[in-house]
Amino acid sequence: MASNALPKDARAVPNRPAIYDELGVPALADAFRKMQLIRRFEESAEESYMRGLIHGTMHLSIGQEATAVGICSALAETDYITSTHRGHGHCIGKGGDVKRMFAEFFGKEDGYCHGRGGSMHIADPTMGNLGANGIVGGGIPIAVGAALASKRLGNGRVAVSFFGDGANNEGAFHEALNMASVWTLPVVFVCENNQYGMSTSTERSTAVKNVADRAVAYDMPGVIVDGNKFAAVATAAREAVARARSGGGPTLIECKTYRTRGHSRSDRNRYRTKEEIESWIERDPILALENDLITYDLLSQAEIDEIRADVETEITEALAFAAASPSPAVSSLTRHVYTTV
Amino acid sequence: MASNALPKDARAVPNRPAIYDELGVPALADAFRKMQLIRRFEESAEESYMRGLIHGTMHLSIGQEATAVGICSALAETDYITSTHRGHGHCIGKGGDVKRMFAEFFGKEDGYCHGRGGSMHIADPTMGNLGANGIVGGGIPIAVGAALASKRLGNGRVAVSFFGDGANNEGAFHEALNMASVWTLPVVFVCENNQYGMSTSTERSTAVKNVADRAVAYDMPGVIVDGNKFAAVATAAREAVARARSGGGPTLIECKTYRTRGHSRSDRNRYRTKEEIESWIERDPILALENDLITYDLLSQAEIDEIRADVETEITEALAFAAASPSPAVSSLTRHVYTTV
Amino acid sequence: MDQIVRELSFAQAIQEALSIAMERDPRVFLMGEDIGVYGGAFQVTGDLVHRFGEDRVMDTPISELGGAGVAVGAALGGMLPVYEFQFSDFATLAMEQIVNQAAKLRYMLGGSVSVPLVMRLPCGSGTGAAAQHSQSLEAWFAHVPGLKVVQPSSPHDAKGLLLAAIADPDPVIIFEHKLLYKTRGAVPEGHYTVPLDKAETKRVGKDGTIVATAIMVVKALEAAAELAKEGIDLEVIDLRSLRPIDVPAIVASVTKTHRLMCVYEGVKSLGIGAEISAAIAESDAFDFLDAPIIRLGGAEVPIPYNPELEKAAVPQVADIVAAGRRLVRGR
Amino acid sequence: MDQIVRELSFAQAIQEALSIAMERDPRVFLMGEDIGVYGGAFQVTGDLVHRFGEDRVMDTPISELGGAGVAVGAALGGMLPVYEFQFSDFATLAMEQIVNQAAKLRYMLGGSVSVPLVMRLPCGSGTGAAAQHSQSLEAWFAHVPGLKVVQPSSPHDAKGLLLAAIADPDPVIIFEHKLLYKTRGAVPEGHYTVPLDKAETKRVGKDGTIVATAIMVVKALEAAAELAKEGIDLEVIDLRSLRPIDVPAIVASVTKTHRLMCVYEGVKSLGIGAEISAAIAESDAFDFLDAPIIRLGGAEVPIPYNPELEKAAVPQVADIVAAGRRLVRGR
Ligand SMILES: Cc1ncc(C[n+]2csc(CCOP(=O)(O)OP(=O)(O)O)c2C)c(N)n1
Ligand SMILES: Cc1ncc(C[n+]2csc(CCOP(=O)(O)OP(=O)(O)O)c2C)c(N)n1
Ligand SMILES: [Mg+2]
Ligand SMILES: [Mg+2]
Repeated sequence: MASNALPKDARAVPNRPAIYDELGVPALADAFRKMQLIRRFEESAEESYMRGLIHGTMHLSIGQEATAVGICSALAETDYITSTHRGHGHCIGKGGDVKRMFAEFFGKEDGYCHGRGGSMHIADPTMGNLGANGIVGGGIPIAVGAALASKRLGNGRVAVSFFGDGANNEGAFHEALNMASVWTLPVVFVCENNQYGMSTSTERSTAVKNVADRAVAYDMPGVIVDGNKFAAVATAAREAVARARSGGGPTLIECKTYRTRGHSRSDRNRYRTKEEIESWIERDPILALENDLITYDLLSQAEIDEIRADVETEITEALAFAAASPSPAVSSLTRHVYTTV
Repeated sequence: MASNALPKDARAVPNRPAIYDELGVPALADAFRKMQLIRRFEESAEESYMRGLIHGTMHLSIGQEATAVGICSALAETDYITSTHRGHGHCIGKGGDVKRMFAEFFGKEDGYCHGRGGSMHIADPTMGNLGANGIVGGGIPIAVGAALASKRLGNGRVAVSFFGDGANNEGAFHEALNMASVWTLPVVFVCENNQYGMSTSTERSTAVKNVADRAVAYDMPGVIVDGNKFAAVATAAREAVARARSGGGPTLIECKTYRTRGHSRSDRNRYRTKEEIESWIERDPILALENDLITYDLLSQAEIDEIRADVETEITEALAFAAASPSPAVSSLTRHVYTTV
Repeated sequence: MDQIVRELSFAQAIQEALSIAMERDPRVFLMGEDIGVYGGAFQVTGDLVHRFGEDRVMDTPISELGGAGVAVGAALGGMLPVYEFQFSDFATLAMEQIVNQAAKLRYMLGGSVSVPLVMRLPCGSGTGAAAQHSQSLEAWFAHVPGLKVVQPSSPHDAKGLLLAAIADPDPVIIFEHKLLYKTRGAVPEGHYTVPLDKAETKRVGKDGTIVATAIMVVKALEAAAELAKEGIDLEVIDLRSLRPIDVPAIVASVTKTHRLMCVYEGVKSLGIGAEISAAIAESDAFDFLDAPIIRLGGAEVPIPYNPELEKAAVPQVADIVAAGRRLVRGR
Repeated sequence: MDQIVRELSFAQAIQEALSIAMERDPRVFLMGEDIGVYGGAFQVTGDLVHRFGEDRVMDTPISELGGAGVAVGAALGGMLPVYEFQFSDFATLAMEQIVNQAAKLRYMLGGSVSVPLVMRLPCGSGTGAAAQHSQSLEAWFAHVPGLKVVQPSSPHDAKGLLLAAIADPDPVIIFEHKLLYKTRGAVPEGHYTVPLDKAETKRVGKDGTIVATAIMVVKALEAAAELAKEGIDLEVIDLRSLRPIDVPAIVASVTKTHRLMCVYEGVKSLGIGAEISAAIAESDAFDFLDAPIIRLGGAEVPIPYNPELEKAAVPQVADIVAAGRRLVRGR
């Protein structure tokens, strides 16, 4: 997309984070595009919800885009992720198609889950995304299992488990991290610490200051990064994925971030101050990356604007696709319960 | 029992562990008696089992007596414990009556559970023993709950949760320790690390070398003691119980010990060497305490022998009591399912 | 009783019960995820934390197994916990503590303890939350000796059953259908209880009996009203108690009407209607049966997200009407 | 098939199935607590670890929830895990992964994945291990769409059902009654499968039908033999598959015998017999029924430790004999 003549990453710019050079401009442009796509996907989904086109609930990750995309920037298409109830970013980060995502939100047959799953079960196994999950912590042992399969099959795949700060108090977290460590499995645990599990702050729920402080209990590295900085997340992800892939075992990465929207559609936001929310809106991860890309002479403002415009087109087309997609036939209610009937 | 003229603990003896002086001779004699009683109770139960008087299975704690009694030496009668499948020692340590224990093993109406529970559910709520438990890790959150009740009711009671090394990989362990710490509850977590969960060594099951290394993940002190040394266990227990009682919150104590018998009646002992077992038999906690009591001039050999003889009598009488106790009427099958019927 | 009767929503009725119980007895306290300042996922606890403080309206970490175990221990330690699962689906994480501990401790310990614990479980489909947030698992609990299991269908019963549960010395599991939270009905003020083991006849009829639970009671009454226009006069019984089941009440009705239909939202196979049907098929009422016992239960499928599929997955009024015709007229 | 038939114990038959499956397909592996050098709590895996190594006979930490989740993930990742719970009681810790994940993933994801997972759960009472080690919770699993649930009663079926389960693309839950492990029977050599959805008639009779599961099949056959001496000729059907239930087979039998009794060890209320009874009471066989459907299930009590109480808590041969008389002769 945005590469010409002398590759931009070949031109020296003072203080440019090494990860930008390692990834190169096409990958960076792609990362920026994905972050913008996540943002616009979620804003559009919110709007569709408000207009009554989507039922149920949804959990927006607005403000957390750098985490999803930064982590996925270190993954190959064949690598696995398990995601959470707040999983739109992970799906797009892992290469998901917003057409099929919107179609799923609209409960349509062309949706990723043929309308059976909705926002909380968006998945794209063809891209290694084993699915969002309605159960807090539910995906963590599943990622460990996928990593075990990779190790046994010797296919070199790494599994990443995304989960929230709230999930770190589930027994599943404990059991899964212990097994991953004991068996030296190729898995990376990524805690998106947005500081609240629904309304409950980490101070009120979690005995330690940082979730990463718990890594010692599993004899694995615990890394803390600024989750709103793409470069920081991508750097930590690269290292952890390389470690996992080379047989070094698991890593726990904690990304400090924030969701600027409520927990779900029903959040009355009684547990956070306006000031706190605003201070985080100022740290918008997309603007921060945009700023970096320009400052470090990796993309021009025009290229950035072009990406933004492309994203708008993609969203518009995807919404139209979803609206036009047929609903599943009621007679197909029990299809997909079993593989064979 | 064994106290005369100038109290023995008032006479200075070089290098005598401070805990001996703090506890005093009567308490030490009682501790020795309880350890011996546990040993003889279990040996006799084993014998009765072999003679077909007891059905089901049982888990002997022979070799671990110093842990049970050392911990309980720091507790008041009103304090709580939750125990495990290997709970005979805890029950006796907390003041249980071997008559009712044997009766329970024999499935009799005078048993602690009126024959409903057996070895794995021995309990004595009147002495604060909330019960052995057939579920590994099952008692840990229950102890936290009892501690929460103590705190709310302001009754000053401390709760101790006994559990094994294997249990430390259960999610319940993680969730319970986290909550106890977040809520600063008066609870002491006691891991009896006998180095195996059934056949699985801690090296093969647990990502860290010491279970106590996990205390940092819950921001609580983690203490490692020689679980075969009564003095070491009692010292750690005193400190942790004092901390809990004074509002300082939970402590995790890891007692390194060993069961010299198999896991249960069906263990073919394929996972440990004879040498390993023998090296631990040499570290017998009862003989070690006996040795200390004599060395430090706390009890005489004659007094020790008298305690041993008393224990024999108690065992003999208890066995007779249990044998004579009636079986529950089959017509009472559903009694005790509900409090009110 | 000459109490003033107002209309409250089902959720408000529960909140009122909680507040009355906490006022009456300092040992009563609430535990759950986001029940404090958030007010609960379904706003059942609402502002209670401001009235009773964080020690009595305790937000827990997201630790369902440990939380349930803490509640069991607190009950043993002399408190009267009321534990809210955010969705009944998450009780799948806590079955160990509920079933192995809470339900069995008294028995295993030969009666030397009681476990006075109440658990509230929002259940059911209809909110577009898909398969992991819409289950109706009450049959599992009703299969477990040591538990008492109830499921109110009205604000009146929601309050009265909860107050009875809190007063009961044994563990009581209460399933609250999410779609009922906003339904309104007359609720007496002050403290009152509804027995934990009694069904209630909601409509008297002579041509057949519908036994229904929770929101299906509402739907069954609608269906019965419609069928009445066709001259089919059905009796509607609100089961209310799933363990124990009030078999005598159902037997009495079937002995009169000679026909039985069970309507429930849980998966049909081994759902609560299986037990009702079997209990009648082995009872004295068997000889009075003039037609096969009809069960309308949830489809054999996880709850789907798409709203039309979601509706198709559980019995609707039209389904009950059609089944009512079959029950009384055959085919 | 002209296979050589030898006698094996139920446990040996399972072990043989595991070993055949592992030899045939490198993706098959075993997970569980103490299934390696210990050989499994009931010596089912025995020496397999020595033949297949620790990577394929994996001892897990004591982490049932996480372990089940790892098995689910391994299945998604292309392996074919066979997960052993040491006792079915401990599956209470893993219901989340079994029911919310394994059973529903395929549906929630619109058919884009399969979860080829087998779980083996030793169940039942009779070993003096009391309430937390003796449950028969199979009805819970049979209530869950997305799972297949089987329960063999003979070494032959234990092997054939397990091999069918491993070959099946969906999650299959196998309940193995502990008292059956040492029972012996003819077991063909080599690979064969028994269908996961078919009941089997174990005894042909004309006066009534007993549908039984697991060890109750053995007891029902004993009882039928005894009743035959009194001139009561009962048909005995081994249910084998608890989800789905082979209703046509039962309907066919009841249409012939006009009488039905269900015998199962799980707690009577909402146990598997509730579903069998209800399925027949709503089927065409209803019109053929000449007597109430009898259910003999477990007493409404946690399993007690005392051996006499323990026996009284579940149906015994004498109970079946007495019920058989009632079924055919009334009172
Ligand atoms: C096992 C379970 N418990 C509770 C919930 C309800 N719930 C959904 S999201 C959530 C908060 C999760 O917090 P966190 O893990 O920090 O993720 P975040 O929402 O902040 O992204 C809760 C309590 C659930 N879905 N699953
Ligand atoms: C939840 C659960 N899983 C498995 C078991 C079977 N089991 C009983 S004791 C035991 C080993 C426990 O090891 P540890 O905690 O170290 O205690 P120890 O037996 O060494 O005293 C196992 C696996 C159980 N009872 N409960
Ligand atoms: Mg969070
Ligand atoms: Mg151990």
